Amino acid sequence: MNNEILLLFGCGLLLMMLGVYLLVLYRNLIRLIIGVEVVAKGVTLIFLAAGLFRQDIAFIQSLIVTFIIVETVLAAVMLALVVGVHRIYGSLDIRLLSKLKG
Amino acid sequence: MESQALMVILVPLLGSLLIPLAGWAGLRKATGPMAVLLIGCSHLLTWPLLGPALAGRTGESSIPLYRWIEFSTNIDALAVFMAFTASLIATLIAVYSLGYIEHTEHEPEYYFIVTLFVGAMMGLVFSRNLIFLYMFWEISALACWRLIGYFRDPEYVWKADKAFLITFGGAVFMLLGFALIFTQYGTFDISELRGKEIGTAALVLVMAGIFSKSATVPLHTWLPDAGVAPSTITSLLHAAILVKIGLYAFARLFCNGMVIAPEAQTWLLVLALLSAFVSASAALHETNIKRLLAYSTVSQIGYTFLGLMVFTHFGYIGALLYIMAHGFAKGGLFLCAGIIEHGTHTKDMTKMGGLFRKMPVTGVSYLICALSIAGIPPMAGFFSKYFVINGLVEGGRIAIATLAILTAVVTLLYMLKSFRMVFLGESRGEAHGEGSPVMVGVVAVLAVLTLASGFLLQLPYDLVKVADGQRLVNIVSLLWR
Amino acid sequence: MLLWVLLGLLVLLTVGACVFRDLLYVAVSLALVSAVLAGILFHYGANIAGVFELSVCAGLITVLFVSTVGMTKDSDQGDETRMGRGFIPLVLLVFIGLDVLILRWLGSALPSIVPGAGSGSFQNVFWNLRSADILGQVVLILAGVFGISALFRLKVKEKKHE
Amino acid sequence: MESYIGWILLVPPIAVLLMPWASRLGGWAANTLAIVAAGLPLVFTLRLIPALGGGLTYELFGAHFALDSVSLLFLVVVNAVAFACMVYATSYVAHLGGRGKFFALLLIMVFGLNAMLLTRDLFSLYLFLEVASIASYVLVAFGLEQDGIESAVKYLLLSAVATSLVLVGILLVYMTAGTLEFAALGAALAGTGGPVPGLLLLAAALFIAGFGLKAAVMPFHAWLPDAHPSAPAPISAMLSGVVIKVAGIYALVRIFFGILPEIGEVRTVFLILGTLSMIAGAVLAYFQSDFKRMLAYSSISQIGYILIGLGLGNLLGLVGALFHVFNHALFKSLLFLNSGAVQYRLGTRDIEQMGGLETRMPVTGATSVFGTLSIAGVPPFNGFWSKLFIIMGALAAGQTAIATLAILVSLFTLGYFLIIQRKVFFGHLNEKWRDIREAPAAMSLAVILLAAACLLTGVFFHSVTRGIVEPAAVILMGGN
Repeated sequence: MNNEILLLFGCGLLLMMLGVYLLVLYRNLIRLIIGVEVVAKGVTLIFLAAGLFRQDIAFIQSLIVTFIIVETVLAAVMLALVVGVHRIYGSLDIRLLSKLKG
Repeated sequence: MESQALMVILVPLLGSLLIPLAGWAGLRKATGPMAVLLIGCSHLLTWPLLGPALAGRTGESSIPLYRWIEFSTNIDALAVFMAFTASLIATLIAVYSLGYIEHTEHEPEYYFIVTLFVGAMMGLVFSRNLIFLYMFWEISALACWRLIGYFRDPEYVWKADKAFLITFGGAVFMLLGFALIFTQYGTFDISELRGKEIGTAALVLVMAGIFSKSATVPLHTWLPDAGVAPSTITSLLHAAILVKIGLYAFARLFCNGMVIAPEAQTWLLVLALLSAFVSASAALHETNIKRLLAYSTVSQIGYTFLGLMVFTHFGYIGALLYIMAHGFAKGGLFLCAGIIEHGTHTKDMTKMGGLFRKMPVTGVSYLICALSIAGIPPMAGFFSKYFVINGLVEGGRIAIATLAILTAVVTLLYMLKSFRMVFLGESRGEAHGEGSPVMVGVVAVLAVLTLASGFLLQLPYDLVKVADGQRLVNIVSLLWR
Repeated sequence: MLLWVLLGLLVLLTVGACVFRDLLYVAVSLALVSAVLAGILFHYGANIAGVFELSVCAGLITVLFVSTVGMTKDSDQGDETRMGRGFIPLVLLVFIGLDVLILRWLGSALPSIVPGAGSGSFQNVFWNLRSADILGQVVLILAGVFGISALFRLKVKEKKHE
Repeated sequence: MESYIGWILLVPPIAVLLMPWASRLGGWAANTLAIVAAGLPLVFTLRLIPALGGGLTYELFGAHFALDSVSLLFLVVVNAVAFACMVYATSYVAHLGGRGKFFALLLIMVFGLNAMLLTRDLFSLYLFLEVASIASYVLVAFGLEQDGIESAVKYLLLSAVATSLVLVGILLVYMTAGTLEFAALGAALAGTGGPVPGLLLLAAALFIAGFGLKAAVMPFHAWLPDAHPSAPAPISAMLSGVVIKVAGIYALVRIFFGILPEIGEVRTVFLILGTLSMIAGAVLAYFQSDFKRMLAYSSISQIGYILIGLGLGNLLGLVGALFHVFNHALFKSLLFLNSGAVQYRLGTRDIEQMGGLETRMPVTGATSVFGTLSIAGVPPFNGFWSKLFIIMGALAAGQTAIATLAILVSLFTLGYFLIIQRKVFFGHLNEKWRDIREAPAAMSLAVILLAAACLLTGVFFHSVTRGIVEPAAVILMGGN
């Protein structure tokens, strides 16, 4: 059982790293948002691992549900912002966004 | 006695807040008289303190606020002497302002800050807690920032910022010094610090604050630059309040409080002498009348410091008398400069000359004040200078005393030079007659005070003598006796 | 065994979301990641969380993504990456290595499983123990609604305020 | 009395629900509703001060909330600044459009911050942080202008990563202790004695990174100088004055002084990060020519002071830090609102183009002097006292170098704020702005309120420190 938890935890961490890497790698705003989503998937896995470790699935389920709602609202707001950027620039390339360079 | 002193502080400090309100309420004209009234009240309130002070009575009061911060006052002969002199000169200057500042743009602001300034000075004089000493110190700095930049020219504002930054910078280091003193002795109360020896680091930090405020070489550069302010303000800065704060703080902290190590004392004396001499030489080469007077102030401040730093009876008495004599005389000189500037629209002495015929009262007043600064009997300046040099000899500092006399000679030179360039010789520029009666009257009063304080020296001398008696005759001065 | 398959699939699909050129494919593979995640949640008996993951993340968010991609289709994609996709396998290997290191440390740091008191049924936890979260969720959704409507409102004409 | 806690929480969301209806009635209705909804929590908070005692608890729909001195201090800050910003916004929002939506989002933000302060559960803390953050992302972009949206995206992306780190930290704490409630956590984690478990050290690192980013501490500060200036002025004021404190400092304080057992290294980290932020923020601010950007960098510098105070580990440092939280909220929001008034009238933020504005905008000019002197730590304004306590705390802790640096930075702070004064307000009027008028009445009222608060907390600092700051600091010391 402990190994399974470690595996879930590790997989979650891996997803988080990949998500952050996506944020660093890409210049397209939608892809950056995908990166944030991937990070969120990783965090969900870690949630599950923590719940299993404490053997309290009911409790952790409740947290996961809340987290999913947060994630959704965040994604919606992010996408609305992306549409705003697109309205102004006609492009999603962050190189045009002077503040996001680097 | 305590509540009296509190009133002296609070009347100008809180009263000043009414002035901008009056300005907004459309009573622009009333702001000047209001300021005169408030400052005058503050001065009158110091009169009843004179009696008890002469009798050698002291008073203390304290309102604890938070932990070691308390609003505590200390009323003794030194404090009363300073408050009396400063508020007297400030009142005269405020009256003069009525004629001088009339047609400028930000009149209510001017009177507000001047009154606040006087309030800060009174607060500083009576404070017994180092934190409140620092607080009033900074209020005076910010007042001086707004006043130096009063005419709003970009260059003036830059000079105001410079003055603020230098004095604020010195003061925050002084605050750090106070904090170090606190970590050593666990108190901010000046009277509890009496006789305690101050560490080197703390001494350097505190002296940085004092020297920056009192414009001592090498932290003096802001003072000549501050000449861009209205003449009333330069007069206020030089004669009544600002540069005197450093002197007062030194007298309060070290002559009446903490003990300085003998080696440090030698360094301080050398610095003060250097300041007196270098700036006297600088004044000799100056042709801008206000800058000349400013360098002269730096020089006289150095002189006063000499008297304080030698820690002898004559030195201390001389220094306090010097504060008063210099206040009257330099106040008069700057106000004369104000009248001259009004009349000739220039500060450049090479463009003046022959003004004596057009401005006889101003000319005579200028001469009296200049001679007092130069130390010519029977003006008050002579006696104070004599006492300081006597004090130096008393402390065994013969070499420094000799150089101080040399400085006095240089002072006489540049003072006479300035008088000759402005008032004698041929007229070189257009010039109207005297200034307005109020302005000339104030100048004349200051000249009379300069003369009177020489003839009637006994009166201030008695008070100063009491102050010297209350001073802690500390280890250094014992060493040198 | 099933867990290994599911986790492997999860990582594979995530890497897919990293490498696909077409944004639609990316959105779809993200949806599949969510679906697999939901499967894992089901596997451990977290049914309700699984349903949410499946419906909201795999469903709603994907719809949002696809519609955004559609709305911004005309934008030029240009050169998207900073250093090329070729590095991704390498980076993946590095990450896995790092991960293994962390896990080994974690394995030693983690005490063995402590049987928790258990909080009873999901309904009990969600509605009774964590009712503060429900308040939070309600306001959060309000924030989302007002936020999106604010971002999509018509911009007022520039005025001078002098 | 306890029911006030419930009202503080519920009034803003109820107003949010009513807002669409009110804004259909007209601008005046929306304004009134917004001001009432922001004012009531302030009134309730102030009423709670004398009744607080050892702390209050309240159950709202079965959810537990609690109030202690620490929460109360921050509640006062949040609601006071929010009220001033709301008053200001009633006239500022006119040129942005979407009045009702703006008020609704601002109220949601206030709700999120208040709930963060009142909740006693780590995960709820995160959730309410997210609520406040989502509202703030949208509000930063509310002008729908290029730099606003850009900064919002940057802010959002970095924040999302930060909150993910925080979440992992929370889960690690949960794995160790098996609970998320503060009281139970404190009991579960405190009794261990021996060395701190590795999991908790990792969690501590994640919290510092995550909340440090929210507080814009130096290595994690990149988003702040973009997001704060680009936002509409009342939002800049809220973000710089309040949000970075509650979302960053309050969370750090709660976690490291209340829940996690004593981890000595954290103090050192606070001191290092604090000193770094204090110096670098001030140096960077010096070279800005954008009014609001300068203020934003100065926020980083002031957050550094707060962190130093927290890291010193003596009561004096904590009093200084918490008092500085209070003071910085007042004067920084004041300065941001001033810059907003200038931008509102002039349409530019470039200080090189301004000059002599105090003659045309006397209220803005005068209040900005108050703000400048407060932030530089010139007595008798409030900033002086908190900096004094921090410096005295540093000396008491033997950190003479840090005390000296703090003094130097305050000199530097005065330096760059004098630049603002010189180029914007003091000096001769730039002819270009001959016909500029003072900002509208509501905006002037808000800045006058804040400026008066700055002066009064400076003059009566002892009442504030004794009344609400020191009790909070004592709780934090006891929580160690």
